[in-house]
Amino acid sequence: MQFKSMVISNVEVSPAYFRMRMTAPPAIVEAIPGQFVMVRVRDAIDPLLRRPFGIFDLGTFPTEYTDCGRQTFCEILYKVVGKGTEMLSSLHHGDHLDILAPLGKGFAVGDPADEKILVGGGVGLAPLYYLAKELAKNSRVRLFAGGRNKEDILCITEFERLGVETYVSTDDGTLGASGLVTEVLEKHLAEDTGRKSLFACGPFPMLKAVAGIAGRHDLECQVSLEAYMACGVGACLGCVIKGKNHSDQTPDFRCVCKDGPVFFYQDLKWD
Amino acid sequence: MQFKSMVISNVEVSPAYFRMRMTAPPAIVEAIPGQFVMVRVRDAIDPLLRRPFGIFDLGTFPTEYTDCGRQTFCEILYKVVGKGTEMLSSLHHGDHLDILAPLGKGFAVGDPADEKILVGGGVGLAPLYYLAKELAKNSRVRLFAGGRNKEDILCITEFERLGVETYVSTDDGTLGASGLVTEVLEKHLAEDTGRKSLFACGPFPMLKAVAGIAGRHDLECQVSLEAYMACGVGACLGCVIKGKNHSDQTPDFRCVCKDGPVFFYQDLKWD
Amino acid sequence: MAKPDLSVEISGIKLRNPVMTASGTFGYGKEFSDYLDLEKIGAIITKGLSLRPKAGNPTPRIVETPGGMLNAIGLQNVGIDAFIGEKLPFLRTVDTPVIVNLYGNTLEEYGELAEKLDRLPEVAGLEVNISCPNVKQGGIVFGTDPNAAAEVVGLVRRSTSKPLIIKLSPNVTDVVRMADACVNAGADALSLINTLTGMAIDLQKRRPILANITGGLSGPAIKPVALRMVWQVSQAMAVPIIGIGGIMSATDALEFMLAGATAVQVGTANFLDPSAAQTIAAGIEDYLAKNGISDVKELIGALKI
Amino acid sequence: MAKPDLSVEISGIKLRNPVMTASGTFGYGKEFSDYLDLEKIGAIITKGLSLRPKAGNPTPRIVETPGGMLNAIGLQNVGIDAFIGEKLPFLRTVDTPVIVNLYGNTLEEYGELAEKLDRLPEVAGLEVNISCPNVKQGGIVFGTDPNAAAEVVGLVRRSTSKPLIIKLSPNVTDVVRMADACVNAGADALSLINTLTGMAIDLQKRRPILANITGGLSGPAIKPVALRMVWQVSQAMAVPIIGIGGIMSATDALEFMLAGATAVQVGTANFLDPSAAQTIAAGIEDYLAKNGISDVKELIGALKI
Ligand SMILES: Cc1cc2nc3c(=O)[nH]c(=O)nc-3n(C[C@H](O)[C@H](O)[C@H](O)COP(=O)(O)OP(=O)(O)OC[C@H]3O[C@@H](n4cnc5c(N)ncnc54)[C@H](O)[C@@H]3O)c2cc1C
Ligand SMILES: Cc1cc2nc3c(=O)[nH]c(=O)nc-3n(C[C@H](O)[C@H](O)[C@H](O)COP(=O)(O)OP(=O)(O)OC[C@H]3O[C@@H](n4cnc5c(N)ncnc54)[C@H](O)[C@@H]3O)c2cc1C
Ligand SMILES: Cc1cc2nc3c(=O)[nH]c(=O)nc-3n(C[C@H](O)[C@H](O)[C@H](O)COP(=O)(O)O)c2cc1C
Ligand SMILES: Cc1cc2nc3c(=O)[nH]c(=O)nc-3n(C[C@H](O)[C@H](O)[C@H](O)COP(=O)(O)O)c2cc1C
Ligand code: FES
Ligand code: FES
Repeated sequence: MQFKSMVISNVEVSPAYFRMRMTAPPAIVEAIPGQFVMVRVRDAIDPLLRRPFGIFDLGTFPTEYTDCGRQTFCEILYKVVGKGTEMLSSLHHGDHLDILAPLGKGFAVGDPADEKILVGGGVGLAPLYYLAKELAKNSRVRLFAGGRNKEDILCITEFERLGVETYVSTDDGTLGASGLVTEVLEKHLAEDTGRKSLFACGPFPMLKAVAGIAGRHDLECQVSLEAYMACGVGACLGCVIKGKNHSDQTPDFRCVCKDGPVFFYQDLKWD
Repeated sequence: MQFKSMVISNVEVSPAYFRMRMTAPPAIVEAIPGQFVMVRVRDAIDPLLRRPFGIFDLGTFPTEYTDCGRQTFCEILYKVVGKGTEMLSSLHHGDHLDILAPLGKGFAVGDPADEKILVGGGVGLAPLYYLAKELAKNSRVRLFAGGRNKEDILCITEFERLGVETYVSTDDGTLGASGLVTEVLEKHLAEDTGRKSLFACGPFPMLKAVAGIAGRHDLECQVSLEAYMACGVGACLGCVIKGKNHSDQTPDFRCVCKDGPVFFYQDLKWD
Repeated sequence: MAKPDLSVEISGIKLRNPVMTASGTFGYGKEFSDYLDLEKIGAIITKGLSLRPKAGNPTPRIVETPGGMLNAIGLQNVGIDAFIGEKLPFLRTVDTPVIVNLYGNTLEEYGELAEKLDRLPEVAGLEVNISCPNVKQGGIVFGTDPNAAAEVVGLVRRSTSKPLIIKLSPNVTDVVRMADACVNAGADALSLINTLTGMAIDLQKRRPILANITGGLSGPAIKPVALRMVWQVSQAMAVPIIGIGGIMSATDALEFMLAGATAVQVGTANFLDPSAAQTIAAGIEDYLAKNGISDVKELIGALKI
Repeated sequence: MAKPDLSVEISGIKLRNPVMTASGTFGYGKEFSDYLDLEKIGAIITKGLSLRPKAGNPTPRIVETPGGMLNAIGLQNVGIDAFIGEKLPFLRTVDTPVIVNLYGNTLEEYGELAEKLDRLPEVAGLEVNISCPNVKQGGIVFGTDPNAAAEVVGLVRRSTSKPLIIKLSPNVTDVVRMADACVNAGADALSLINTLTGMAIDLQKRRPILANITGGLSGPAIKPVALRMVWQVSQAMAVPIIGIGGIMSATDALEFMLAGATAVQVGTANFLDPSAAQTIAAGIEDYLAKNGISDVKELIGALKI
């Protein structure tokens, strides 16, 4: 759906990382973890295109505290990396946005008996919070959160409040274990061989490493990808990624916006 | 000069008319009435070009009430007519602007013994307030303010506080006399034949009528013009207007931005 | 006042209003059906179709530029058979003319494709892309050489009796010459413009941003060029013109009509606002009503010089 | 690290840094002297000069468009005699190379003007505008036909021994062919691009906004087209190129250099920020220092494909 939204709050949770809460119509609660929103930052041509962000959280204000009935909202967690996110970060309570949501295919929850392993790299953590909230209702959930340094480690307390066991690592060792999140994950898997499935979001090299791990350990694994997007609805073919059957002779392109952003790792070509 | 400025206040003084006060360096006090500023509304490419506005007022905060020393400021009075002014109107205290000021040639004060007749059409009133402030120090000043309807009549009390005698007229008679400001002016001049000089700012047809009146009554008369501008400093030749000697064979173009915006009416070609 | 008449006709294709969706920016219509009422727009122009499925270019395929975007999709498409099997059934359910945008890698492919499309009753007309700057095998040559263009147009003309629209490239010295060649070879109408060829560079990586190096520039940035070309062609000859390029609002659309366009296409705007085409059509109606204009056709070419 | 070397050379004109100001957007330098230090930029290119004073077009002459602007100044200028009498004296006091942009209404005028400029020691080089889209008597023909261009260039070449830069129009099918013709006829360097021809319309008045109907599109909107053309020409031949079109920042400038430009010109950006040229030059220095690049010349044509 397309809707007008009002910024409720927009808080810097770590240097250059913001968490923004905005109003959304009640139907937003049907969004599946892993789905995303496309935000039109300004009603002007600069920036021109919408910017995609994972859904970090959803909710409804309790009626006791507002006069406006049950106001639903959604949240994004974003990193300021360029013009669009810079402009977003300067918005205040009461400013307006135009939103498309929920878009794409989210995570499949899978067998509740499986332990759920979430792997987030940097701001890739964003869609994993809403996912953790859903998964934690029926399953045991662990989070492996990695970043380059301690500033990239976000909202760990929020995950812990859900009962999620968290494992933090940073490339430079400024917080948690020192090293890549995938190294920490691999170590954990070597020790704990129970049934589990993986859910990963982060930079492409990390996802590729996670897919490799899933393959070696024969685990179910879903990854959430990023791509430059224009339409967000599968029309422009700007955001495609190679599907498992892709070759120059037999093209098999998938739209990250529509067929994804979440894919089972086996469905993609990882070269 | 070029300077960064902070919005101090931005108030709607009449429907679609805003008065904005912004910080300026101390040198701004050297600006001559009739000079203008070019405002970069946003540090983005939409809108692309700066927007020109007359200087409505200048001043310095009294040191007793601030901790920041003697903060100088300038003010503009503007009408929301399109994209740039729309965006300006949404700015708040604390927002930033980039300003070029003071630009162009202002009004020549002339002989203090002359009575000063100010003629403003709509938002053309803007530069006349700062002018009236200066003129009222040494001369008798009258203001003829016209508009299409009562919403277009701005800040009359402010002029009266300076001791200016005001004559209001509207096309539809919703405030003051009914009819064109130039008709009211003409009537006044028929009755009062003392030495006087004219200072006019408003839409081109009004200025043309004022120039005609000045010619018939043989009065000194300065008009402040508008034109689409790009550079504001006489370089792009976008804002030119025909000078008195202009013909296709002997081009005589003047830059509104640099040779004006204020001209003695005889220096221009009024066809 | 009675409701203004928004209908226009392009070489026999009757449109309820002049607002169509531009090829490649609106998929096959269905992708946008959650966001607007497909029966409130003038026509749907489908993604550039080829004889066989086509993979398109490697990624990145798109990048934002100041006031516009570059794309180098490389005409990825499902091919005519899948189009008939998978896309047409939905389009058949929508009561809005469907115009198929097509291209060939060779002269023969253009003809063969046009023949196949000619047999489909759901297809209201053909829009032939001779202007796509991304495919080296043909597009660029047909679109910038009047003789080559005339050859394609002539062949397609002989292969179909459906209304034939030729989509022109702006990357030419003299668009009127191209227009003239196409009309003489049998085009019923002209769409202009396609994208301007452009490039974007990543300073830090020292690489072109698009995998294809260059791409097609679309969006508001190109509107002045598009308006100029529509006006030039409309001044030079009497052929129905479909104006395209940076149309974001009803005002933009009406400017193209004043310049001589009978209808318009909305492209990049669909990405900013998936309901753009409907909003623009409604805005045109509003404008006519507010200004006491009873028929949008009064505005076609009504520019005063 | 030592201060990076920003100097470049265009056919013998030594520039302290690669940032020049584009003709027509910077007057005769003096207009901007309150806003920047004219001795901190690479070169000043003066407003298009003709043999006799020229009135230019009626107004409106400029209008903002999405991400850009149209201008139809019509080459209003003071003429060579007033240039020598009124403008050169100031420029003589500035220790920065002055390149004179010139145009003629006829072939002969180009030659005569070049001869006169050849005699002025203050003039470091000539930039010949064969691409202005606003003057019907000549500009447009010379700029879009390779033979006509070669003729002008050849004549000017014989009329001056100063460095000869030819400024190309983007309104052509094949910019490389134009570039080739100019270089073969004796051009030392090429400036590209001039403005794209465009148009803007006032819906309510049903009139073109510019009195001249069409005008030249400049600003960020055209940057992708400019980058593409610089890259195409730099791939095709070994001639110093000056990149122009929508440069607003040091990043933009460096992208043009990666694409093959030896230097750049800043045009429309001067209107947004009268100190733009100096800011961009300083930004280039910063970039080099931060990235450990000792010489800006390393970046020329360093794009990896
Ligand atoms: C499905 C999806 C979900 C996303 N979820 C989040 C999220 O929850 N939080 C978050 O902070 N970011 C998220 N992103 C990335 C986010 O969309 C980009 O960071 C944002 O669009 C950058 O906009 P900008 O204008 O600030 O940067 P720009 O100025 O456009 O570009 C700055 C740099 O950011 C990178 N970039 C730009 N656009 C994208 C893009 N679409 N995908 C990947 N990289 C890009 C490029 O490397 C570019 O050099 C998501 C992207 C996708 C596709
Ligand atoms: C020297 C000078 C002093 C001015 N002083 C004032 C002032 O004190 N207060 C005030 O409200 N306005 C003033 N103006 C006019 C003001 O600059 C324009 O109203 C403003 O630039 C419009 O910007 P916009 O983006 O809102 O409108 P746009 O969206 O750019 O255009 C909307 C409409 O406004 C008109 N317009 C746009 N730019 C100009 C312009 N430069 N000159 C005249 N008309 C224009 C056009 O008719 C256009 O159709 C002055 C103009 C000049 C040249
Ligand atoms: C992502 C994208 C894909 C496109 N694909 C096609 C295509 O397949 N065939 C075609 O003729 N034009 C194609 N175009 C060009 C558009 O139809 C249109 O001519 C151009 O984008 C200019 O219009 P706009 O500025 O409104 O986008 C495409 C444009 C974009 C942005
Ligand atoms: C107002 C204006 C006047 C111009 N006059 C000239 C001129 O006299 N001669 C010329 O060769 N180019 C002229 N140009 C073109 C610029 O030099 C430059 O090539 C073009 O604007 C593209 O650069 P930009 O996008 O940085 O502005 C003019 C451009 C503008 C905007
Ligand atoms: S963003 Fe358009 S198809 Fe995915
Ligand atoms: S605005 Fe550029 S010369 Fe006046």
